Amino acid sequence: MVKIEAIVRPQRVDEVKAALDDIGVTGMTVTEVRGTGAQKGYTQQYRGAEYTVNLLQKVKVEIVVPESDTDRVVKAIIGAARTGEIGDGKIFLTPVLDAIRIRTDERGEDAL
Amino acid sequence: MVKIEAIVRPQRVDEVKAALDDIGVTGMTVTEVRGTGAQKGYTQQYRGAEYTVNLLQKVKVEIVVPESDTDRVVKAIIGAARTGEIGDGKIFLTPVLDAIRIRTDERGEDAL
Amino acid sequence: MVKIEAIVRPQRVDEVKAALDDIGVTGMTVTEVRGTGAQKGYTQQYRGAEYTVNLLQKVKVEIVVPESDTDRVVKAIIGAARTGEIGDGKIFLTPVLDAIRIRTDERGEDAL
Amino acid sequence: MAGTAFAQEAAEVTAPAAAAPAAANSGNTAWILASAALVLLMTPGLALFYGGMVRAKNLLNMLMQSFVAMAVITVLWVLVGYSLSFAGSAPVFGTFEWVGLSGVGQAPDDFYATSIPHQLFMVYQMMFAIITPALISGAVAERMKFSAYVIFMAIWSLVVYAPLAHMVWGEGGFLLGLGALDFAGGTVVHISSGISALVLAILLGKRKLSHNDDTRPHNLPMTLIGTGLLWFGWFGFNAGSAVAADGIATNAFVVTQVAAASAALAWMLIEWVAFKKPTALGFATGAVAGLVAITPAAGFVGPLAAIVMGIGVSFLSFFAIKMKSKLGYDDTLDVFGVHCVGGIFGALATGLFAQTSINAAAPNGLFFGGGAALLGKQAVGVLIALAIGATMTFLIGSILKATIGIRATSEEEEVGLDLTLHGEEAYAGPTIAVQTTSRDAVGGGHGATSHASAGVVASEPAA
Amino acid sequence: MAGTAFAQEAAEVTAPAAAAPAAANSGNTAWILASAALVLLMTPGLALFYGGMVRAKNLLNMLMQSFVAMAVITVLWVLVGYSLSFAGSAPVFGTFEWVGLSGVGQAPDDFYATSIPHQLFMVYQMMFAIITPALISGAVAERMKFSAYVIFMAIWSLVVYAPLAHMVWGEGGFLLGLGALDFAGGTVVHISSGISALVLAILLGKRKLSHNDDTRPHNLPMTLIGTGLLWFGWFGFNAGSAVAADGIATNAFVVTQVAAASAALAWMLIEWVAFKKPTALGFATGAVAGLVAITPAAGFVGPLAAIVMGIGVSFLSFFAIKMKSKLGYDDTLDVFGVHCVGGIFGALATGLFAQTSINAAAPNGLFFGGGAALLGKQAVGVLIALAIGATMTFLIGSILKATIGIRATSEEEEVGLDLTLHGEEAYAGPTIAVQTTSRDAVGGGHGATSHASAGVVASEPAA
Amino acid sequence: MAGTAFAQEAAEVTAPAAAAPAAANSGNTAWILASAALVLLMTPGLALFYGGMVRAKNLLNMLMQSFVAMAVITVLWVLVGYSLSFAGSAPVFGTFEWVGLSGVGQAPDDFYATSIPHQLFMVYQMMFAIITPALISGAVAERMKFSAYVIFMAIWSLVVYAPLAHMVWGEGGFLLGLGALDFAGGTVVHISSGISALVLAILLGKRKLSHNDDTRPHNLPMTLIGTGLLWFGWFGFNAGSAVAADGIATNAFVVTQVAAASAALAWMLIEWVAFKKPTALGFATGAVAGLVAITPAAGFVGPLAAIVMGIGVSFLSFFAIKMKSKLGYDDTLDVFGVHCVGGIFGALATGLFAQTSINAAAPNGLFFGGGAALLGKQAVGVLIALAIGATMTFLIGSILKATIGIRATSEEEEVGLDLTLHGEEAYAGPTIAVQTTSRDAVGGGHGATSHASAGVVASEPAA
Ligand SMILES: Nc1ncnc2c1ncn2[C@@H]1O[C@H](COP(=O)(O)OP(=O)(O)O)[C@@H](O)[C@H]1O
Ligand SMILES: Nc1ncnc2c1ncn2[C@@H]1O[C@H](COP(=O)(O)OP(=O)(O)O)[C@@H](O)[C@H]1O
Ligand SMILES: Nc1ncnc2c1ncn2[C@@H]1O[C@H](COP(=O)(O)OP(=O)(O)O)[C@@H](O)[C@H]1O
Repeated sequence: MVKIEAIVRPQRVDEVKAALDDIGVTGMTVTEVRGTGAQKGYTQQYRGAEYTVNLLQKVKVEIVVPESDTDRVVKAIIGAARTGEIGDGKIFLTPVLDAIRIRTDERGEDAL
Repeated sequence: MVKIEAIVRPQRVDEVKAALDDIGVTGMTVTEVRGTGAQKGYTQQYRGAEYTVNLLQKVKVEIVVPESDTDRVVKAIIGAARTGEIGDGKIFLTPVLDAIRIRTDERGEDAL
Repeated sequence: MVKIEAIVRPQRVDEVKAALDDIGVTGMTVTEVRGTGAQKGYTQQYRGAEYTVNLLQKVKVEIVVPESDTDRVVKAIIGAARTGEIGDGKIFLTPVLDAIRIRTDERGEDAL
Repeated sequence: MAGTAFAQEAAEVTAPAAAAPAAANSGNTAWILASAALVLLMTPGLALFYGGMVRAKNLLNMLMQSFVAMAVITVLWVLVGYSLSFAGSAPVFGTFEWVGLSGVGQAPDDFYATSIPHQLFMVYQMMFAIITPALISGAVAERMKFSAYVIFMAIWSLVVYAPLAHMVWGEGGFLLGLGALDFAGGTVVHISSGISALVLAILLGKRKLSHNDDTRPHNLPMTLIGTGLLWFGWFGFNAGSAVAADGIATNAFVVTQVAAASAALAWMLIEWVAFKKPTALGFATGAVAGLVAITPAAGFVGPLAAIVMGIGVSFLSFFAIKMKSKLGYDDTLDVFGVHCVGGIFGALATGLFAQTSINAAAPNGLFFGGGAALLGKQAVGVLIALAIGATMTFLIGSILKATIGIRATSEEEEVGLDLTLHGEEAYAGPTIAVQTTSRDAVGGGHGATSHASAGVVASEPAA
Repeated sequence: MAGTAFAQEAAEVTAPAAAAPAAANSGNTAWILASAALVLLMTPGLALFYGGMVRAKNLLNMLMQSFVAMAVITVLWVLVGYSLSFAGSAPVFGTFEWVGLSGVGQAPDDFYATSIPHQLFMVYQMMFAIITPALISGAVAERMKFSAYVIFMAIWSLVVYAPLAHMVWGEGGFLLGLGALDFAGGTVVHISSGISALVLAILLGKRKLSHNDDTRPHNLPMTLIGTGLLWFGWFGFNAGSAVAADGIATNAFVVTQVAAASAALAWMLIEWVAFKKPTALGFATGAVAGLVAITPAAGFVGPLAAIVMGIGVSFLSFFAIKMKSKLGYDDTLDVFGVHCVGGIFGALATGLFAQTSINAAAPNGLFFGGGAALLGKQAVGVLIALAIGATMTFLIGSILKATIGIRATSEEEEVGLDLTLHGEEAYAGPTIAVQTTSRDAVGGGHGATSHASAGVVASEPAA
Repeated sequence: MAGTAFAQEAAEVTAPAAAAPAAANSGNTAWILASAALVLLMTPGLALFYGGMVRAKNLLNMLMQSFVAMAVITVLWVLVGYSLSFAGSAPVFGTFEWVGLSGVGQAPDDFYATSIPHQLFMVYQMMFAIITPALISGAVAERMKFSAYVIFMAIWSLVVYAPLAHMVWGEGGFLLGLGALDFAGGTVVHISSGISALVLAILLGKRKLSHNDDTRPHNLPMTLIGTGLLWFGWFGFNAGSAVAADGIATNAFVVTQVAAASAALAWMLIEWVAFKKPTALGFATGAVAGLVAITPAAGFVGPLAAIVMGIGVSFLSFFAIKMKSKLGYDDTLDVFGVHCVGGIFGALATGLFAQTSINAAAPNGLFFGGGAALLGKQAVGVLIALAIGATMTFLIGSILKATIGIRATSEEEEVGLDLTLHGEEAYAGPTIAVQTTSRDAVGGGHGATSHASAGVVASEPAA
């Protein structure tokens, strides 16, 4: 199994979720994160003091899938998350040794 | 080493932590997340407009352990987190290459 | 590629980020988490009822790097995050199978 | 304010000891000072009421749309607004006689303020002029350009609010002469802003929402705090409109409380039946709808009528809001459904429930043996307020749209108006660590910017 | 309100120019109008004070338990509550004479409101009737069924509050005749609600907490805002109870401020000594305890006595709350420890510190040479309030428990009452992305529901 | 308060029917009761205004620095503060005659309170004494030891506030005799606290910030709520200072509104031009600066002057704050830039814009044909306030620094003052799961502490 970890723009999470629903992937876990990379930050003025904010709001979407589904899911995420502007985010693929469904003790791909 | 990543119900985190304390596991990191899967969402009405909320509050508990402890810890988590209802969550096991204790530079299992 | 996952004190995130900037690493994702380990919790009194808080605020910093950069980055993080007191946190290294830049479809180390 | 001429006549009946026009009465002055402060507080209250309902990324913009009225309208009112609303005795427009408050001093005024300083009447009225355009902001939330909003509001105040206030409450005003009753602003405040809100929302167009954006209220406790402050301040709004601390003021106070309560209760019960869950937002919406409905009637109807009106307005507003989804306009926070619908209902219900025994200056309404005469006059008032509000808003809005533009860009809307229009975030924390660089000397000196790597340098401000 | 008869007699002493019963005094009317508004604001203030202390998942329910009193009790008061509390001149119960406010008009009343409109006295009293049952909600927080709460509150208002108010303040009232003093509601408001809170908390049973649930206050700044609003509103509560803007009102205002301050200070210092840390919650709790203690005494005791009372009540309440853990009942937010204990202390201390020189209508207390007579009468008042509150709450609570049930289900309690009973979340954000589907036309049209996969379809509402 | 002698003389002019000194006027009493409550509310308002600007980890400490003034100063004022400020008729210091409020009763006072109870004047003044030292807290935010803060504040109140109040407003006061005008506290409240804030901030030293710490305001909506409450309460502050509900009070009310509005508008426009973005924080800052500037002038200048003053103070304060980074002191929330600069400007501008036609007790200012005489007297007042504030703060601060220490430890500062000094967290949630152990019996019994593993046992408290 593979964990697909996508860092996307907050405004795109809904689209990503919808795209995954469309291809039948319903299990996922999302986390609010902040990220920095090539994307420029922005400045704010508070009483004339300037602040540069470089850690921008992003959302991490984690989906564990059977290895065979990886490409399909990655494609769906890219389709939904891409705006073409810097800051669209990354997808990281990491190995998963096993999965367990707490409710039933099911293991492996059955647990997904 | 293995990272045990459990997605559980928020109401069960305290129990999970207690169960891990009981078996002598004190190191862990928890994160608030939202998840979707087989569990049904719920609807809300705001001035008569209906909203369906499908991303439900969950908590992710991460524990890095020596491979040999994996089963014991997984069992403890399941014991504390299971309600038997859909939505109890998953446990994912992922490989860890190395661990470092920032304070001491200790590496490997000594760092846990 | 390797994912470097550092759990550090919230007060040290700025230093960590600066240290990474200094060695030319600009891509990272940070998450607010709570952690427990060897560090003692603290008590609070609310109307005379005592609460012991054992899950302390930490910040998780995730950086995916080419394997060759691992040591340099780890060293920079340790340098910035260490106070020498219990609770400085851990660094976990986990394998990454692939990385994709959503904006461009670039893969592997090019995507970082 | 509001129906002052009537209120004062009545006051003379119940308080025969009222001072001669030349001397202010300290009790009445005390109450109107307090009332003016209460009405001022309604605008921050409105800001919170609305603010809790938008998404966090647009919160400061929403709050500012109310607060800015406290700044802009105040200055405008002193310079020309008060004069255009109350000076002279023409049927439709005020004159320039009191521009810059010349002639508006500490002495009472024969027509508007027989027992309090004229300037006190002026500042009390100012508070109404402030909150009225701010009410509109709820309909244009989350997408309007801030500069256009400020300009719109200022013009609107002069071309919609001022003439309407003059017709309804001004010496020689056409609707006052006709005998249409509006105790504290059902037509002048609520119908006018409610219909304008609808028109402006349509001119602006819908928010750019994807089918699954989360537009739920981001902070309902904030909305409830706002509701509490609005309810509290509304006592100044309605009971202060007697321009005296007397029996009429008391009546207005009582029915304000009763209408708010019964409307909140009714809305809660409707939801309980319809959805099995009584919501906090429903309660708050009902309370405000009740307060709106009783506003024109407060000095004329009794507590039992207020119960009926409270229940009635909740049913009407509830279904008006339901209809929104069918009609497809994006009145973000239902200003039309609550203020316009509630205001119309209240104005007409005044024609049904008014009682001469409560206020000697008012004829009996339809249900108290007065026939349909008053009801007819009320309908005229409603229609005029609707007509002026709709046409003038359409005009101002269209001109602004064609010139400076009234809508934020898609990107501003998507990122959030707080960051893009105001350069701030509402909640910068509480604990997330964020890298920032400050030009502030504090903590500086040791290379505040040396760590800024090329790729992340933010655009330099114009300062 | 409160000790009105006394206050009025005294008022005549200090203000010989007081108007004949038939004419309202505009200054007094102004102050009671303002006071009524201030007391109304206390209920939202209480909502925030309590709301900050519960867990976020029960916040809206907590807030609604206060707000709903503003709706339900208002309507009830107009229909029957005021009459049952103040009409007639029987020793224990009011009559039905003033049902629907018939006979309660703009003219003053010979007994209750000699210098303000009778209706103003009625609405001022209404605000007390609203907040009193809302006080109870703190004890039943986080687990009571909302429907049962609403019904309980309504019945309680008629069978506990009304007779008690009549006995203490009503014409011919038994405790009034006896000479027991209660200036602004120590027995009627605080002891009655405090003891009822305890009984209802016990009937309900403890919250279902696991040994390590986090029940810390979720938002102390909210509790502090609530404290500020309560303190502010309490000036209307206590100083308004003089039913005049006079020397007695001033005395009540001063001692209210002084008692709140000294109690807050004392609580802070107790904590500083005991735990090395002065907490914000301790400060807030102390302030409220001081306000409670001074309530029955406000028109009768001087500022130095107020300092002593403030310090005394903080010690008592602090240890009463400490005892809770030993006794094992779950009075969630310590309504008993603060309101009942504080109310009893205040009532008895009135018997110690009352001074005829402050209020001609009051005898001197024990410490001012008046002997123990007043203290004895105060004790009678306390016992009666305790007895009525405890027995009637036990009765109503038990009947409701046996019929519709008073407790939320375990699942509702675990998930949180906001989502399960009200169908809402307090904080939906600020930034977490949540998938939602709205029937709202906005952004709809392009398949708003087409993405809902089988497993995640939510249950359809009854709408 | 404030210029009471003047105000009263003037009051006699505009209200010839004012009662003989022996009898209180119910209308005036009503307004000052309301005003005292309004001014009390400003302190929680200030707490929120400041609280929103600090980091979440120091929020409760920031709030407590204001709230604690409500406790400490109240008790102090009753015991000695009022006497030291107002008793006797010496030029600089008050006497001990009114210690413990002996002699301060319900009857009016010939000098201070001719138409209201003397005790009401006392408690109204108390509210000013409360908020003044609390203003200082903004400058020392996020790093001062709480115990040292409390002690500093108490001493400061007696050695800075009391003599200054006596000189400016007290019978026989030196500046009063000189003819320097300060209607509601420009010198006594704002200059004194503003200069003291600067001195104490310098004594304390800068916060320990790393070059990239995020010190942005954590909750601007909280700051806006605070702004709303401050604005609302300021009507009591300024218009109440007429000590009557009359024409002067009305004038003060009007110019307060106008100055706040024009300053907020001006600040917003300055930012719009300078940074392209009008911020909410800028609006709030401008509004407060306007309120500060009009405070000394409120009973003496007209609405058009108030517009000029509002615009002027925003320019001045804006640039004063800009300068801070150059000068390198850490006045966290710009108390000097807003209150001291604004207070000086307002005091001097009174010398330019005062008009005898507005207040018979005031001479005409420079721009109204009165020459530079008044301006000179105003400058004397400013200098004295600056001198006393600076020297005494330096003395008290230095002594405390050398003895108990005034600064929190580095670790306390880094972790946050809430947790380390108060043992609490402002926001414990909303939903993060946290392991806690409570001694509370609720949910206990089944081994509440048995799971506490060795390494995580928290330090035991002293309880
Ligand atoms: N090396 C990295 N390790 C972890 N997260 C990264 C890394 N690089 C980028 N990210 C995450 O991806 C987000 C987007 O990256 P960015 O470089 O700004 O834009 P893009 O992906 O379009 O080139 C960042 O905000 C950060 O959260
Ligand atoms: N494939 C997946 N990848 C990542 N997280 C998942 C996946 N499936 C489920 N989850 C997480 O587990 C939670 C519970 O899953 P759900 O299917 O609702 O219940 P159950 O585990 O009882 O079958 C989800 O809310 C989500 O956070
Ligand atoms: N086994 C573990 N698995 C996951 N996270 C851990 C583990 N042990 C510690 N942590 C994280 O590291 C943080 C610091 O650990 P702690 O033991 O308190 O201090 P130190 O690292 O200095 O020994 C914890 O708060 C927790 O977030």
